[in-house]
Amino acid sequence: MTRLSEKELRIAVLAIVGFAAVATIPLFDDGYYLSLSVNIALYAVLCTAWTLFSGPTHYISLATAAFFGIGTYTVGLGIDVLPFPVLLVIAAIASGLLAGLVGVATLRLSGVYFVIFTLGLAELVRQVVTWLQTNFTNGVGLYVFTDMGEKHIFWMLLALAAVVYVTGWLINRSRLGFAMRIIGNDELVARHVGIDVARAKVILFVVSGAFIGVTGAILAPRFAYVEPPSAFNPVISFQVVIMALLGGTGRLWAPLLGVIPFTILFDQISSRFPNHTSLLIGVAFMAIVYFLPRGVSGLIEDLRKVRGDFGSAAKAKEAVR
Amino acid sequence: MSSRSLLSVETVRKAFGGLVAVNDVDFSVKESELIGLIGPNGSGKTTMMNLISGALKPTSGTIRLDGEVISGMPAHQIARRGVARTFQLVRILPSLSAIENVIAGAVFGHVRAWGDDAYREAEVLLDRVGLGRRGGAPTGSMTYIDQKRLELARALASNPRLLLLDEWLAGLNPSELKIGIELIRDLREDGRTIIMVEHVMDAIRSLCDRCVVMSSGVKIADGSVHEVLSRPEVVTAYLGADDA
Amino acid sequence: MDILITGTVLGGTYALIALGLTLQYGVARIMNLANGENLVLACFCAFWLYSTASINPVLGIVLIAPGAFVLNWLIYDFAMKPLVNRAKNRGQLEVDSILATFGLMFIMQGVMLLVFGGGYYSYNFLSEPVQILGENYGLNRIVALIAAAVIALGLYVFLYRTRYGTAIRAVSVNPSSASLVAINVERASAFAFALGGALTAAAGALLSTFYTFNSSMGVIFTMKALIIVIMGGVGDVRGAVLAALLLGLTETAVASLIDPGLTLAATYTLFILVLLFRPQGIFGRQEA
Amino acid sequence: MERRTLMKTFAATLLAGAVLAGPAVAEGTIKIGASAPKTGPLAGGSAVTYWPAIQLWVHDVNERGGIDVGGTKMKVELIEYDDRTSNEEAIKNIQRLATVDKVDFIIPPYGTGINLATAPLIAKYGYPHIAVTAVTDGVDEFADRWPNSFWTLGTSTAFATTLVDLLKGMRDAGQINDKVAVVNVADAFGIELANAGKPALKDAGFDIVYETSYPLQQQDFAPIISSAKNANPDTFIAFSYPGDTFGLTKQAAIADLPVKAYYVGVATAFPAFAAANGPAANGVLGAGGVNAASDKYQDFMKRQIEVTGSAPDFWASPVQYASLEVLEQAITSAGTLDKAAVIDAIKNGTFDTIMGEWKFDHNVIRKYWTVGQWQDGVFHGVASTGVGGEVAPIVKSGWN
Repeated sequence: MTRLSEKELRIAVLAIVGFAAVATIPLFDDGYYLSLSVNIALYAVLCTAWTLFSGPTHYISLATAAFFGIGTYTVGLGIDVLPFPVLLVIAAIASGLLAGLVGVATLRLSGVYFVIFTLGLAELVRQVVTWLQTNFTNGVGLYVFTDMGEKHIFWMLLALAAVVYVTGWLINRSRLGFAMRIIGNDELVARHVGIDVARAKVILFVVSGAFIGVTGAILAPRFAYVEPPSAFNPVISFQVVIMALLGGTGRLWAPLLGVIPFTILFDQISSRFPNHTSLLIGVAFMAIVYFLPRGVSGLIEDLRKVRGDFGSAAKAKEAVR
Repeated sequence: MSSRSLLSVETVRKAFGGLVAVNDVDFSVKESELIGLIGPNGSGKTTMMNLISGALKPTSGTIRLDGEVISGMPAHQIARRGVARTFQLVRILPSLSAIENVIAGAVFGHVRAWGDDAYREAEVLLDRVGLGRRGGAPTGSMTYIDQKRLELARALASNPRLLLLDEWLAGLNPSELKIGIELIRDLREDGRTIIMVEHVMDAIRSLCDRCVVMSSGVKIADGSVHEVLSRPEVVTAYLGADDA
Repeated sequence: MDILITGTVLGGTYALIALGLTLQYGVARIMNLANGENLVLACFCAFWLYSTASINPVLGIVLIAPGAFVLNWLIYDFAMKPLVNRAKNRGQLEVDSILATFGLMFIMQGVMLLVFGGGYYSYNFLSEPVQILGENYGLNRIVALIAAAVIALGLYVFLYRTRYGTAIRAVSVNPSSASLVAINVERASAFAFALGGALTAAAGALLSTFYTFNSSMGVIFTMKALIIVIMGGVGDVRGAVLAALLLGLTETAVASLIDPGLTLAATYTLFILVLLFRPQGIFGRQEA
Repeated sequence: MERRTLMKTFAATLLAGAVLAGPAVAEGTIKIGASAPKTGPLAGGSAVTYWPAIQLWVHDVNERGGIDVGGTKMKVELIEYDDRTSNEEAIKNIQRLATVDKVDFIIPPYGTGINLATAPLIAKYGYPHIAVTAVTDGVDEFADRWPNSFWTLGTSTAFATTLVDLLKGMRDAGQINDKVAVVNVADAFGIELANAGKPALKDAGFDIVYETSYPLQQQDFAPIISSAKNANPDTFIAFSYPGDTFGLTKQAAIADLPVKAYYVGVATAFPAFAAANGPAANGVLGAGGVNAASDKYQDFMKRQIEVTGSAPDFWASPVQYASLEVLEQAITSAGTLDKAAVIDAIKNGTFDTIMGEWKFDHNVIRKYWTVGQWQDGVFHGVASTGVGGEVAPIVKSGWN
């Protein structure tokens, strides 16, 4: 269980090659395709970080915007005072801390309540930030002017994605990951084999929240102007949930399968039919829900299973002979 | 018997709203003892098990494990102190393989093994419960007895100081029952402390040193199996419940 | 005193927003994210009836609510039923319904954008003051409060005093047991979903008399409704009404006594407190 | 297996994208891109102010046969994208316009935040950035930072101080007393205005008897109006956003708020405001204003209704149109589609627009309307930073 298997090595090598290949995108295009890639990388990180927690626990968290906004605000407040990397660390700590508090308070709630609670959380944080700024500082907007361009943001997101994947992989191999698999199967059993279920969930929620916070921080220079409605935009929370669910939450790589095709699909719709975007996105969406009930990764697994069934049937035949 | 008591249950009560499921029950279990917890349906046996394992918290009263108060602790803490259990309706972890199911019991509990150690230990246990070389099997397609075996292996994986078996023999056919009884006898010979809730009287008779009888939440008898089962109040409790 | 009345009036409005969803979510088990769009659509219809045919919005409900009933029945039949049949458990249905109604939300928004554009709409109906204890209140709001009371009472009587209502409540508690006692669960769910839609539409017609609305603002109503429904306990009419009133009073009190900038914060704080101390909702029973 | 499928999916999607995205290029046209909200929170505003003005301008130009570029008339082709009121979308749209559609010019987005978020990109590609719907005190700083950017609608401070000057005039004329209630929406524009307005009011000797802020998307204003009423001011000022502008005014009418001057912020200048409030709108002051009686504005209004079916507002709509007139005239005077040359032409030229003669002073229009008032169904400009043609304000007399 602790050694790298040959398969894992192969995947690792492929992943490194893949990352290296993707990292060259800014060398080929510095325009639209780069921006599209930034958006894809952004949602890839957010969805994967989200799935770290929500995949094994089946809790649907709508707090993404809260953590994201805290990250963005950390940079907005500190960009003139502290170096950017330090701000990234602070963003991770701040959003992780919030996730910890929320987790301790609410992870004993069952599914639906948690959903609404986290939605409320994002709004609450936005309100409080706005109120504090209105009453104790001048103005709500913060300017973030840096020399960072799209490609720097892309590379940072890519690096963060690598960290998220490695973290996810390490968690999966650790006791914590094993505990989460047991919790996902049966919480009662989990408790009775000695797993501190609440603690495990909180840890994962903190890790997930911290990553989302860092993502927000990385994006701040892209915003240039940070204000609560854009930093704590609830649409971010919804889009993350939806893309992750469309990809599938069973595997670490599954959300990516939601993010890539759907970012491109939605982009195509919105550029081809600017006046019918909502309508068509809605239709596309419903179609996906009905025809891809288990997400893209579910589809892939189904296909694989069909193949596998044939394979094992053949083997069985051989055995009979 | 001279050995000290491992578990002591002191005037423990559990009420669900107005319904008192366990009513000020006292008993104790000594090291290496195998006791039967019996009684008609609805008499509070499973509730008692849940109170010991921490699935439920007692309304009042104290439960001690080796002198330490465990009542009120969350289940995982109790598990870490060496209490393992099986469930009345077998609960395996369907998306995990058989051996992973066993390892699950070894990683977080009383013993905290990980990696190759846990794996080797789990293989030994699978072998012991009669599932040798089936570690990679998917658990969903296992037969009922195999699932029960697996659950027992998981409980044993933490090398528990106290093992709770909640109707572990229920639902087995006669030949499976024989195997099951042998398995428990085997454990007892290892010196493991066990409380078993059971309806199968043959098993109680042949396995238990002692048994505690509950009826309507109250302990009505506590003593050696033979003596207790011939007491009139026990007979009435049983006949009354079973025949009516 | 002023705060009490204003808060109650506001609470009545919130109750209107939330009652439909409590049925849809509580009974039909569809967490309808398009609830707010449904409401805004009704606003537009009321506006359209009023401005083209000068049909009084309160009377307009007679047209709008049945229309919404049919529309929502169709939505349930065509869009939701396949999901209900496919779902193996409640969690699965929850995820699927969130996704599907999210799509539905976009579709409804898109249709409204095409028909009505993105601009703000507002019209004047009964926006004359009435005096209660020396303070002025909008007549249209008072009408909405009364309507909320009537609708809530009617719904309560229906659910608790009629056979079919009891059947619907049975479905909301446990669909599989309900089907054991010969309740047509599918039909009851469709009915509840459609009725919920009709109530939401009625609310929309009333709200349009005093709110300014546009095609994109449904989500504001959805959020409020979700909060109220969860606070009140899913599927519980009394709870929803109480939660709505509580919310209305809290917001008004905070706005008047502390700072209007903190009303939303107050809403969510209240919501969090209710969740932490009564996670099953105000009237909800503890699950065994 | 999964790798192959993934690659296939990816390749297929890319291919589909490439096939679909093949642009139809017409010879001799000027491609102009626009990205702004068609959905999301700001869609309500852009549907009134942004899109119809652009639509009308494109119609007008093409009806004239196109823009004169060095002697040849070139028609305009408009490419529009919805940014869904999101910075991510807006940035991507601008990138797409610049690098995929390769448009000749870009009409900057709607809203202060998104204008600033996209400014670095627009600058990077060298397009002129004539911002309209962005009112902020940072205009000079931004003009320095992005020399290609031009700012037309004014600064928050000016909006607040001219309002105070106007009220001072009314007080000195004995029309109102010293007591003022000030509320604001807790968002960028509202806060900037309040921060500039409150000290100015104090300096002018006004007494702020009630002040508060409220959150974005607030729907209920009864507590605010009744608190304001209890403080008994002669003047009520709300630095508000569209939704609240409507909500506050309706509530004020119901509560019969007895003030002699009543000011609300953004959207007061929308035609829907008069429609929604009927006679109660009369005498309401608001952000914006225009030389409403002028032939140019009247003509603009008439044609926009004819062409697009939607009435313009009395503030930024004509400015939006004027900004496009500037672009058109700058292209013609540069005689080329070269962006740098056009930027130069904008910097130094004098333009004849429906807003009057425009000349940029260090990339900023310094004379603009700041306060308007509904008088008999028309929203007249009553204060400006020196545009000329202001109408005298009237005292608000009741809500009927």
